[in-house]
Amino acid sequence: MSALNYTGRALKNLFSKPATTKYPFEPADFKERTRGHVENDMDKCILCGLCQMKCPTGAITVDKKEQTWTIRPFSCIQCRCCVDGCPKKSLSMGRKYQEPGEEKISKTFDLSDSQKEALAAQAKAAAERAAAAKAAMEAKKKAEAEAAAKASAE
Amino acid sequence: MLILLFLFFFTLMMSVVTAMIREEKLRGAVVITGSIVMMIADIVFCVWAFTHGVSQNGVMRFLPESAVTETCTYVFMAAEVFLFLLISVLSVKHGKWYCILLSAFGTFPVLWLDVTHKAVENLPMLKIDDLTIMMFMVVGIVGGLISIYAVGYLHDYHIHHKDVENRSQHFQALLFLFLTAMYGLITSDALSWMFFFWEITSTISFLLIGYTRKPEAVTNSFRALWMNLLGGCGFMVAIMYCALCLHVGSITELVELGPKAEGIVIPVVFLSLAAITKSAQMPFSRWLLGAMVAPTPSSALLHSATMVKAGVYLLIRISPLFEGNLGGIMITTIGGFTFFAASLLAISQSDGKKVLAYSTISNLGLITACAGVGQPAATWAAVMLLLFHAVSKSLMFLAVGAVENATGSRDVEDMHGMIVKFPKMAYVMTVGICGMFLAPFGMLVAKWAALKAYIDSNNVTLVIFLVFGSATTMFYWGKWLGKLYVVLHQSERHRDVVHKSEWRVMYCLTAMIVALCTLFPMIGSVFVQPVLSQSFGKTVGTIISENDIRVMLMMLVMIGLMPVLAALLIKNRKEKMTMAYMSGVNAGDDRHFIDSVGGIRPSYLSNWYMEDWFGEKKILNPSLYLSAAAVTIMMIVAVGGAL
Amino acid sequence: MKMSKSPWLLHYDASSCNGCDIEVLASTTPRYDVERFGVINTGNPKHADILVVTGGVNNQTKMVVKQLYSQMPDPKVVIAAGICACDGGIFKECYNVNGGVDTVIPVDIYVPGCAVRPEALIDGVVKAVKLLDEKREAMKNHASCEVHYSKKPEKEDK
Amino acid sequence: MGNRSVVPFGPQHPVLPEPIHLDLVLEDEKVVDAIPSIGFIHRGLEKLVDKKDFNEMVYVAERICGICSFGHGFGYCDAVEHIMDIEVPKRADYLRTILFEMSRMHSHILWLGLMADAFGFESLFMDSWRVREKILDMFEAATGGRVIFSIVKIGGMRRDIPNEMLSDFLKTIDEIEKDLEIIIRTFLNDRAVKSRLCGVGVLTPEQVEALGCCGPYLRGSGVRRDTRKLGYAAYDDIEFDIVTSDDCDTYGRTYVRAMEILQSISIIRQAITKIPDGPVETLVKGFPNGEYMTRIEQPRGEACFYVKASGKKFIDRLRVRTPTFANIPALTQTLQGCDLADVPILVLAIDPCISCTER
Amino acid sequence: MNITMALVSILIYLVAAPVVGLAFEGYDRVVSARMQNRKGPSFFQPVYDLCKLFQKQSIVVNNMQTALVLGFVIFTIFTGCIFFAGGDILLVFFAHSLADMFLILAAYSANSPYSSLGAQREFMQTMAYEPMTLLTAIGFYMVCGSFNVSDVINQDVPAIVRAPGIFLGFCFCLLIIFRKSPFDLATSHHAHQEMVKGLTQDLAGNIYGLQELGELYASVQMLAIAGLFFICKNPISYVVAVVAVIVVYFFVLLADNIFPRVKWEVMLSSTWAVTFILGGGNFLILTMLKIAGK
Amino acid sequence: MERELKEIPEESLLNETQAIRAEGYRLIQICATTVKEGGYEILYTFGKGYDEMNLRFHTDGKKPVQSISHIFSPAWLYENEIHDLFGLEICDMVLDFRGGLYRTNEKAPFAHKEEEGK
Ligand code: SF4
Ligand code: SF4
Ligand code: SF4
Ligand code: SF4
Ligand code: SF4
Ligand code: SF4
Ligand code: SF4
Ligand code: SF4
Repeated sequence: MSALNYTGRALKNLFSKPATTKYPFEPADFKERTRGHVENDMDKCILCGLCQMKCPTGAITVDKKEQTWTIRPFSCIQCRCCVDGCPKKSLSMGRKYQEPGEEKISKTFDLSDSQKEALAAQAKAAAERAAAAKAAMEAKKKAEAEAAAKASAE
Repeated sequence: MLILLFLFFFTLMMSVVTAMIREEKLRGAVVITGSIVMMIADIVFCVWAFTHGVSQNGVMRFLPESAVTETCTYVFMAAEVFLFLLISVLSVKHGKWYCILLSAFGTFPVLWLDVTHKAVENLPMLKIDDLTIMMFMVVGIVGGLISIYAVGYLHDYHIHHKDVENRSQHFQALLFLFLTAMYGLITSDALSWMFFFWEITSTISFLLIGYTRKPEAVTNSFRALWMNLLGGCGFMVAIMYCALCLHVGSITELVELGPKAEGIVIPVVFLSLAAITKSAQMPFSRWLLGAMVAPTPSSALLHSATMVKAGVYLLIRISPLFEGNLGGIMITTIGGFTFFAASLLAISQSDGKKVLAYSTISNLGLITACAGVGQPAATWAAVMLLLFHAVSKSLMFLAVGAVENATGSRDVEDMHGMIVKFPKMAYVMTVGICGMFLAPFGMLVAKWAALKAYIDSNNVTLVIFLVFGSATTMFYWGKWLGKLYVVLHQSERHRDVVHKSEWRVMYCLTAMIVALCTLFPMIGSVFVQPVLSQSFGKTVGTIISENDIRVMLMMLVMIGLMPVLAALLIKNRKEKMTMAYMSGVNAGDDRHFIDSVGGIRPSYLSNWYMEDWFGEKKILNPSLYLSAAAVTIMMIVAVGGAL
Repeated sequence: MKMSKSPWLLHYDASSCNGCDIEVLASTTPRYDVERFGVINTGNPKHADILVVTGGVNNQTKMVVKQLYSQMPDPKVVIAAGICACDGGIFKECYNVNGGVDTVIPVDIYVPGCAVRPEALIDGVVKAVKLLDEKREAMKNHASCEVHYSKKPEKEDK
Repeated sequence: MGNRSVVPFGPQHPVLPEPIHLDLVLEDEKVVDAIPSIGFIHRGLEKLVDKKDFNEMVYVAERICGICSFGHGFGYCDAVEHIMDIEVPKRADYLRTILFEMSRMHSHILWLGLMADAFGFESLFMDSWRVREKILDMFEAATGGRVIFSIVKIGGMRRDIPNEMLSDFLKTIDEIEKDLEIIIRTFLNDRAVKSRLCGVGVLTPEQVEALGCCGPYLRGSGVRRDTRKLGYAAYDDIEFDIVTSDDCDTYGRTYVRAMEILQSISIIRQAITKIPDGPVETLVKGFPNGEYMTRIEQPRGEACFYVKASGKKFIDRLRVRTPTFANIPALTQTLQGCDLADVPILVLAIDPCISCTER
Repeated sequence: MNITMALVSILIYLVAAPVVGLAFEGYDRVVSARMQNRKGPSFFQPVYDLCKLFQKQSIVVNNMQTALVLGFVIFTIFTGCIFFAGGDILLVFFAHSLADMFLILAAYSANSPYSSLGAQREFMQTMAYEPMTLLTAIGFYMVCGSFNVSDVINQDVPAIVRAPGIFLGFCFCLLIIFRKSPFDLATSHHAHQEMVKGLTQDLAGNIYGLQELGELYASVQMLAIAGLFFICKNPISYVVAVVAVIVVYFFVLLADNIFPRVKWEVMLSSTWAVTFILGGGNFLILTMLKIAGK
Repeated sequence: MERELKEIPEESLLNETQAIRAEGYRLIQICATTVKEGGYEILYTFGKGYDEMNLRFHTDGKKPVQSISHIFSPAWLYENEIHDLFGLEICDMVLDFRGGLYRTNEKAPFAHKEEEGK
């Protein structure tokens, strides 16, 4: 049992440098892993919509028609789920947090032109492939039909 | 002189007349007219006495012709026997034998003294000086006002208390009889006469306490009786000793002997004993609390304004004899202690009348202590305290009584929100309460003077009692005052059932308090200082400096202006009204909140009473024992030393 | 003198998970010390200039938030701290979460984060404080006043 | 005597930054009765199992409470892992233990600070929270978040903590230990502080058991029980003694918490030295089917996670019984007869976390 | 002291007291923050705070509050005027409790549980420190033979020499009067109190500003009384007094940072014990000296 | 750690609980679950040291469930919660909030199982 235990610390604090950071007068220091906000490298995104599906708060919208990727930072809980799940590693976690604001903004990103082209090319290729497959299928069907017709004729 | 006789006999007659009138309306009218006449006579007498005799010689003493004295003495003796018989009959009826013994012990020796002519004769039986005049003012005006108040009060009282037999004509009669006795008491200079009136007041108090005839009332009345009779016995011993050993028969002569005279200590301590029982000092304080069962007018008149003052009046009369002897020490210690202990006890009370009772005891303690110092300055303070207390306290009693009739409760807690529910009453009470403890009102000024006097007389204990006691006093008055000022929005107003006459009386008293506060320097220098100079045989200087008085008058004016200022402010400001804070769960207004189970509950916070610290259970008995021990020891030492 | 130099803060937890609460509290402690900007954490709506709400609201806290807001003297600013307070966060689909604070009272500044970072909160306060000054200017022209008491007291209290 | 009054204490009240509400029945300053109401921050997150699949529920579980967020995420994962018979890699177990104990430290230091604040010792509060920041820094370095970590997942950890970082932690922990010395001394030895803690809220060992208390609240009354001894995560491999106190009052509870900070420091040291290398997660296949109840020792005491699933993506029922919930009956009991000035102290004595209590 | 002198010093008081009070509060804020290892607000923070309060909307719980708080401010200032005009110290304390009563009534009038509790506790605090303040006045009287400040400052030796116990006792009470830990029971600046803000709970906006202003005047007055112990004829003593007051205030701040808040029982009994022992003891010795001196 | 689960009929709840109490167990938790096939099951967990003992019964929710708060005093909290969230009547609780413990937006939100999926 003793009294006035804290006197020494209080006096010492008085004459030593305070533990307070200089923020906001100096930039804040974030750790390497700090989960601040979600970034999308629109060069890589393929608009697959996986992130939209996985996001537990529904903060991401992927619009395939308009070819945009939208995030509502005022809904994002920085769970990093989308980042981990992105098949193209197009998403990453930025260290800086979203600035506070007077409105709950949402951020929309257009697909980068190169990616648009790539996607278009892919889509075209896919379409061609599909067309080819269709054609093949139809040819096959036709062949079958013909074969059947032949058979029935016989 | 004639006026004095008129006053005396008129009051006596009033008593007889009211006792005979059954019809309530008529009696009310008679009482009111009678009281007014009495008050006028009283004032006329005071003015007369002041402008004649007193102002020139400082004092008037009457040495009636011996035939008159003789007659009076026989009348008194007869009355005393009658009193004894009355007490005996009642005591037998209620099985309280010891009262008879005490009464007999108090009555017969004095009778014996008179019958055997051992008493000192050819005395000036009566004496009128400034102090008497002051007491006349108090007794006459406060008494008259209370008698008027009682008319309306009793009417309502019996409406609310159907179980109590209506004996209001007796009540009224006893009040007048009491006033007569009081007049006698304060004009008497002869010890035996004073004793006679003293016993009468004791008996009347006893009868009034027992007014309701309920078991509790009876018990309390007998407690008051035996304590006062015990005091009477003390008085008797003092008279005997004065007559037989000192050969003096009046207070003036006794005081003239001076504090150093041989054997003087014995009558002094016995008179003090009488005084402290009458003034309900510890250890005899309990009767006064019990006395609160009586209807309020009697509490106001007997048990705060006048009768209990008889004790301290006696002490003030003999205060020069206290200087530097054991009697003085005993009185100051008991008084100081009572002041402190009773104010502590008052903290734990929520019954308005009990708070008032404890406060009365406490303030009487202060007066007692002042008188016991035996210094002019202290006695000045005592007289001022007596005056202020009488007026403020009777106002408070009347107000509480009126509240009780209007709302059915006299509990301080039930005065919650009075400022909205019953604003007139709240203002009246505010003046009464502030008068009791706040600067710049009267009581505080007097207390201040007392403090100064204690310091100057090097009385360390008293100073300590006083500083602690005034802190506790502030607490219990303050929280009462606070309750009145709670603003309960949209509460229903109490129906104002208080009679016009009662209001008038309370307004008068309120006005008197204000007047006294304004005029106290004048009262102090014109009335009180001369008496003291004369009885102490030295000139008494100014007690409170002019500068301070000026400052206090300024404060008074400022306080007076506060309501005006407030009214102006409220008119010209447009504040946003919001709800009181209740942790965010007000139920839509600021009188209710949503409780734990989702229901709606009224919000109300009671005052603190701290039974565990200041409760009667905790400190009443210890302080009674302590003071009883102190009184006993000091009396034994004093008497033993003197013999 | 500007009002912005002395923003006093009232914190209410409308239904947060504590994460944001402790960060609000942490911003008053030595490391972040918002008292540098004059912020005092008063517990009393009547002294507060800034209401910081954490967590989304439900029917039970709705009243409380409303009431605290109404007890604050103008000018006042509301900060919704944390994603829950902004739009209900991960709990917005819960049956007992109505959504963000803006479903009940007007929110001036949204501070995102789950949990909200003290730095973000400092930024939010700095923004809020500017609004205080603006609102003060606006207030000079009109004085609002409203009275709301229940019609009739139910019987006598006590 | 008409001096009983009911005072609404909370939900908005500065000594309760969390919205618990108490109806205090007062007699002067004495509390003669107290009725709690805890519905203010009920969200209904247990019902979210209908809307989030069993993997996503981890994020919800973490946000049951921001103070021991880690524990809740872990507890939920542990229950599901039991149902699915998943063997978690050893390294993940050790990481879980380390983070768990860091949570305990930060939670207890936070509590010490709040307690200091409740009895009006502002500088002590500030000092405790200054020290706590160092732990939060470690969290941020390891997981990227200061209070919500998002690092556990069913089947292990989402990220590894590199060994260099762990050895940095050891250094920070040494610093913290040094800083804590004076704080703990003031709490446990200062006469004035003791006068506010000793003899406040006394509950005998029998009473705490009957009231179903748990955690430091239980051990502060001399009952030796600590769910960590059940040996989940890596606790089996680590030596530690259960801290108890025979004071049975708020001082005892303070003592237990203060000593548990030091104990956590020792556990973290042991775990960091013993941690094996290897993977931190295993692949999870299929959906859970079955039921299980995990009991773990959160900073505030034993928490139970009951999971019932029937082989679908969405589990049937998640029920979390949190330590505060278990301690509330004891709180109501100790409040009866205390002083108003002790109410904050007694409320804090259970270290209330209303968020998880009401979920 | 003649009339002009008195008027001049009252004027100076009226103008300077808020400034001095704010300076002390700024000193308080900075030092407290540093003791807690924080950077803390600027020295001028109290000025900002006060200005802000006066710019806020006034919201009230009832119409009486404004008037009562105004009463508090007026009488507090008046109390100071008595003191600085060289008036009676005893009267200063009496007027002070009158002023306090207004504040308490304002709290009562709100009918909110926390205001009312604060009011009760304020009573308790007043009850705790009043004996000591009265003894302080008495101490001056014993030492200087007069209750008047004007006489006290014309002493040959400062009062502290003969009344050190009373001085210490008074400093002890300053902890209560300045609402510092361990005795900040009725209200507190940092509201981590079971009382929330107690006494000042339901004062808001500029009315709260008024109340703060009143408190500033009151605290300057109390510091002046503490300084009075050091003042004598010698002009240097004024400098000594200022330094002494700063030191006293520093110890008050230190106490604020190294003690938990106690309960009212402890406050009452410890304050009364200190009053009795230090105040009463000193007074007893002074009395004995006086008797011996005769 | 030992862990035991007993399925009991609803009527024998009080008897079983009484017996468990006599053996020196404490209450750990009470948990209600909505059963898809209809009705509810209520799981009582008791502990003694590190050991655990579970009782479970099924109720259709039509008639009130007996409170065990006379036997295990802290049960009132769990039972009130079950009453408010599941809408089950529970009789003879020592402290009955009558639905005021959780004042939820919708009454008895757990009473019905929602359709699965987001
Ligand atoms: S998951 Fe990745 S690739 Fe797919 S839409 Fe989202 S960001 Fe684009
Ligand atoms: S595997 Fe990925 S890309 Fe392929 S269909 Fe599934 S979600 Fe789409
Ligand atoms: S971090 Fe989480 S909340 Fe944010 S966008 Fe990604 S998945 Fe959604
Ligand atoms: S409602 Fe209006 S009139 Fe009634 S008390 Fe309140 S302010 Fe006064
Ligand atoms: S935003 Fe995140 S941390 Fe904050 S209250 Fe909501 S869930 Fe908790
Ligand atoms: S009652 Fe109406 S007009 Fe009057 S002050 Fe209130 S809002 Fe303004
Ligand atoms: S106990 Fe902790 S989490 Fe809860 S409100 Fe207080 S600081 Fe926040
Ligand atoms: S009580 Fe529960 S939610 Fe709160 S901190 Fe502890 S484990 Fe987390």
